Amino acid sequence: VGLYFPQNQYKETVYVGQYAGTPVLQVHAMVESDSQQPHFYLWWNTPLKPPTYAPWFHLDETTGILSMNKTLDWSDFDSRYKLWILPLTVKAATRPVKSFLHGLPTVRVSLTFINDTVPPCGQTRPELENLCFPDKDLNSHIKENRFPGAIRQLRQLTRLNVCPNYTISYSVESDVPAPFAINDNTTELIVTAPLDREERETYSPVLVCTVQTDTMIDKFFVTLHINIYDEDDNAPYVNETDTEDVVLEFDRMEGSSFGNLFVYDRDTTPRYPKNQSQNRFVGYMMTNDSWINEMFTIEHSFKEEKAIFGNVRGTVHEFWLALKKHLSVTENRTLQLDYLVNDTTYPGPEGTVMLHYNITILPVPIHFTNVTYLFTTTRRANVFAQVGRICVDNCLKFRGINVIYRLAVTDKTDKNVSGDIQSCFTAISIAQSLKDMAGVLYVNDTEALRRSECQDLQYVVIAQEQQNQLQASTQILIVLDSNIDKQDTENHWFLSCAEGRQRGDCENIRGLGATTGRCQWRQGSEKGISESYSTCSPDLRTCPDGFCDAVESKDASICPQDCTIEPIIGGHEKGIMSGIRAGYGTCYCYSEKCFCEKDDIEEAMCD
Amino acid sequence: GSSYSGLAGTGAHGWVDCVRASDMCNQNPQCSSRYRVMRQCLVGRERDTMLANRECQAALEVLLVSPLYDCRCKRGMKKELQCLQSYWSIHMGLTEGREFYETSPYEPVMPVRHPDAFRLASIISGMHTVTPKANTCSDPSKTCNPCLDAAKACNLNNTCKKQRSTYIATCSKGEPCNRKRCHKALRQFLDRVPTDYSHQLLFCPCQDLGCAERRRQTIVPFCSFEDKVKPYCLELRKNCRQDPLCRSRLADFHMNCMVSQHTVSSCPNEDNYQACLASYAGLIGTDMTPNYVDASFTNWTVSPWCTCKGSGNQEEECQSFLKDFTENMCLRNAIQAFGYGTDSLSHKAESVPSTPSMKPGLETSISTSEPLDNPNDVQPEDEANGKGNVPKWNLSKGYIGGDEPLLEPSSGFDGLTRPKGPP
Amino acid sequence: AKKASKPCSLREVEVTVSELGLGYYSDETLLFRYCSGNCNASRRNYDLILEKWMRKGISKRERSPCCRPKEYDDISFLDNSNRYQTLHEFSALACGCV
Amino acid sequence: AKKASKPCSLREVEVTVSELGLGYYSDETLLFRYCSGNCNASRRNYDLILEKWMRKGISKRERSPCCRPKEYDDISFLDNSNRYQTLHEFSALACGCV
Repeated sequence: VGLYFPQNQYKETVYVGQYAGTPVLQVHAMVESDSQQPHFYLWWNTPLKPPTYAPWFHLDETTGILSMNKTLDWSDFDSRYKLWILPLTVKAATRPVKSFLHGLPTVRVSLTFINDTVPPCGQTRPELENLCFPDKDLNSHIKENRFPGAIRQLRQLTRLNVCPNYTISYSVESDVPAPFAINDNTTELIVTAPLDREERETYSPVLVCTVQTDTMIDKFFVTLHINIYDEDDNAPYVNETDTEDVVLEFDRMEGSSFGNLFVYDRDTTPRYPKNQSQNRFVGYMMTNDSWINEMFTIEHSFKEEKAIFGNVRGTVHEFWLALKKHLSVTENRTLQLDYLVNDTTYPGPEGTVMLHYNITILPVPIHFTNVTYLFTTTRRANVFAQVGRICVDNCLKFRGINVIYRLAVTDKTDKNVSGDIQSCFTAISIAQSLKDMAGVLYVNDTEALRRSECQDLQYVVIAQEQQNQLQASTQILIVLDSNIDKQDTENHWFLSCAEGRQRGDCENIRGLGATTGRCQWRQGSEKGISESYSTCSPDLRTCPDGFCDAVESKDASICPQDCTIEPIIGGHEKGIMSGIRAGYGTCYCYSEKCFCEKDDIEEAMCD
Repeated sequence: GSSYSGLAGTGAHGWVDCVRASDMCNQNPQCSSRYRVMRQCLVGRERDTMLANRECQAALEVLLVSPLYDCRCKRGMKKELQCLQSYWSIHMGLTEGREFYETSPYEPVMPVRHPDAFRLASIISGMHTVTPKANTCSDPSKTCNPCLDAAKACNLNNTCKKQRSTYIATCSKGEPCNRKRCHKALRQFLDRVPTDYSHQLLFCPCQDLGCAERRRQTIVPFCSFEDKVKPYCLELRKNCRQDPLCRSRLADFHMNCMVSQHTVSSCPNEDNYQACLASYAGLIGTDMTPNYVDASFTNWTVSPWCTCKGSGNQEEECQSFLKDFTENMCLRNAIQAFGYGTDSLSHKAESVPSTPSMKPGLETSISTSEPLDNPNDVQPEDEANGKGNVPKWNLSKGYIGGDEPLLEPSSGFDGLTRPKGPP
Repeated sequence: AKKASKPCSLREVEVTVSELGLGYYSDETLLFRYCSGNCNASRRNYDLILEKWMRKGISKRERSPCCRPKEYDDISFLDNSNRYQTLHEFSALACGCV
Repeated sequence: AKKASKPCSLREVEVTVSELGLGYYSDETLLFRYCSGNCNASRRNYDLILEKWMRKGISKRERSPCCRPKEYDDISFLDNSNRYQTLHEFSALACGCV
């Protein structure tokens, strides 16, 4: 049904004593063509048994004038109430309709019945202004490209015969060219020509009302707000380019997206309701290659923009390529993918645009740069001390590529080497980094580390890619510097550095994970709860750093500052996943139970 | 038809609560069968065409004369949610579902005789909260922060402190936080803590940035209010209306805070600010949770978390929905009156021209012909006569029956004008 | 003779969060409740034995029941940087001699 | 630096009944168990607040958790006058920081 109401609601006030036949208000409906004629009906919730006050009103089927069929008198009111509001519903059709009005365009009419007599005409300016522009809703809307016609009655019909000796006339002014005029006979506001929303979305014509009697003449002004409703009358177009070159290399993860292309449309696209009918875009991958259809999809979103469309709302559609499945590291090919975008509600022929994606997929070799990796550590390092990180080429860029590392003893050392030497290799172990695809080397057996016969240790690191089982290996050399004093060789019992509450205690503790064999003290200086709180750590490079890494997570006592998930006592801020992000004064822990407090030695505690 | 004279156990004002009403309907064979039919009519997508069919119409007519039609619910009552579900199960059938305003399922509030009686509660003797009038804090040496005083008052009261700590802890736990649990804790706080405390925290009057930011933070907005993407307001309203609690609180807010041309302060029910504030607070903890949009203290604005961008042709309706929060004269005056005292209000007269039909001094009280969402369909006249000496047709109450002169709030109809657009 | 202290009981005082000395800065005022007082009436044979015990290594505090909270309370507040914080088990809800 | 005392735990010692100092004379020997050690790891925010509390009237013993029995034991014996006696809650069965 092309017909629509140019207003969302109508309001009017009716007084006691206004006799049957008084016009109350006039509704308007905009049609599609000259041949169409609106038919207006009052609608009742239970049409088979309309309410008792239904006969009170008469709605002229063709003019849309609602009038009273009954004189409102005092007895209709309960004396305790001054006014009440009775909303009605009006529907409209383009041909006579007897029943089943469901689904027809609807507008709400709200009548305020006032338990009082009609106020006199009034002489003061405010009263005259009200005569001109009664308290009505000043918003109207017109669909673009539509047939012109009357959109609103300006006069207050209930006052027509209350002020017979007043001559009221209207005119309309606009600072921009606006196709509005007044029908002087019917005092209706007319839109005189079809409108183009893409040219202008709102009009604010100024209504000028002239009130004249034989003794005086006065003018009043009010601004109307007319919104122009949109229709899908613009085809989609591409501004910059319709082609995107995409290179897929280190990111092979399902869901990853690449390459954005933009399609423009001068029409608006309502976000709601979702399956909105206006300006709906759908797209088709122009290929029946099963592999491509299995691997790739094109995703789409749109947003409203104004500036780029000459300060009139329009839509920018964004399209990007996305991986539907994990892409193997061995995949190596180039392909072109065309994508047809169709503006489904655009009537014209050019409602489509073709986008082109030139896709290059490079293989990802699992490979170590052929060099011997050298790591040094002190023999005093305690168990879980981190020695270093090892990584296949480009491992830090990998997304969706899973590589596992393990240590093996080199072939050369296998055969002609005594059992003692063989046992040296338990000194070092490797763990899988949680943040990226690197391996973390750490001290696993301090007894072996400290034995004099265990000199520089040579290992083979084997990296294995999980999906295709691709492997790479390389040689690493762990150089053990500094000899060891006797006292350190016996005692293999380690505390948690985090238990240290002051520098003195801390630097004496042989803590788990201590790279130098002793814990390291970090002195904070800030007042209040701060990220640089004072604390005792096995290795200030990795603990605390806000991240419970692969080695730290092997034992809660290595770095509870990063790894504890227990409640923390005292002023603190929790880490995102675990640990202490910020603490007050000194933070120390008994196993995973951590405390942060100001150790005010100088602040005597009197009792 | 059978009548339901045995309306025993009605609320103080003659309202039957909808839980009782549906029990009574279920005990009546005719009513319960029609009730079942009506629920079938409302299920499924072709709701409109279903409502047009003969059987649904017949069901509707029976239900219109049952207690279910005229029942109400009470904020904080036992089985409140069940009551609201019963209410909507029938009222959803009476509207085409696209009403801009809906009738509130909550019992209408009695008008406060003297709007000036809207006083601040001094919470604890000896503890000076904000003096009602010119808002000078009690201790001149300290910077004046009424919101901090409100937090103190709460912390010194066991119930308030416990409930406040519970919702804060719930809302600030986890990354991302659990918004559903946070909303529940907020609703629990607002239900269990006296409004003396909760409204102080929500509507404390600020004169500096620190205070205004503390006021904005009251509901832990990063969890209860903000979200990565701002939803579209009319979609937010639709989602809200699919949840009986949110739908009821939104209808209640519209009803008690709807700007009325016919009262001095622009609030309905003769300037009942308390009702407006209570129904605004009632939205907190639902999908339609409103909050201060920033920490400005002079020209503050409240709004739900949504946008009208991407409206297409619904820009007008969307803006109109949003303005019921961001440019609501009644709500602004109610919040202003709570904090700064009533003489700081911008009276309706200056801002909105009074309608010609209003004689000065005319004591205006609004009664609408609700509770029909679509009042065109009122009970048949003969039913009314059967109830003793009820006036022939009590238009002012908008429906037949009922004998007590209740001042009902303006209905949830579009009937009342909204604040005029910019001149 | 030293003035006999009152029996172990719950005491309360109004303080700001900052005054708690935990490092949180907030002007919010709250009720801090603590346990204090003597526990003479709760001693057992065990305590009588320990009171006379000459052996080293047992601190005075372990020789008699101490007045301690039996239940703790939490509180959440807005700090001066407008961030919400929660303090677990910061105040006593009930006291007892243990 | 002061040697950190061991955490709160159950300790035991062999004594005669007479040595308990409760006035019973019996040469029977028994195991007396008691609780001793530090409770640093069991402190709560409450304790951190009290530790810094400048206010008078709170004894040091109440400022941090104390190492005390969580369960007690009884014993019966024949005293030197050949009469049987029972001692209730004279010894600890389990310890905890409270």
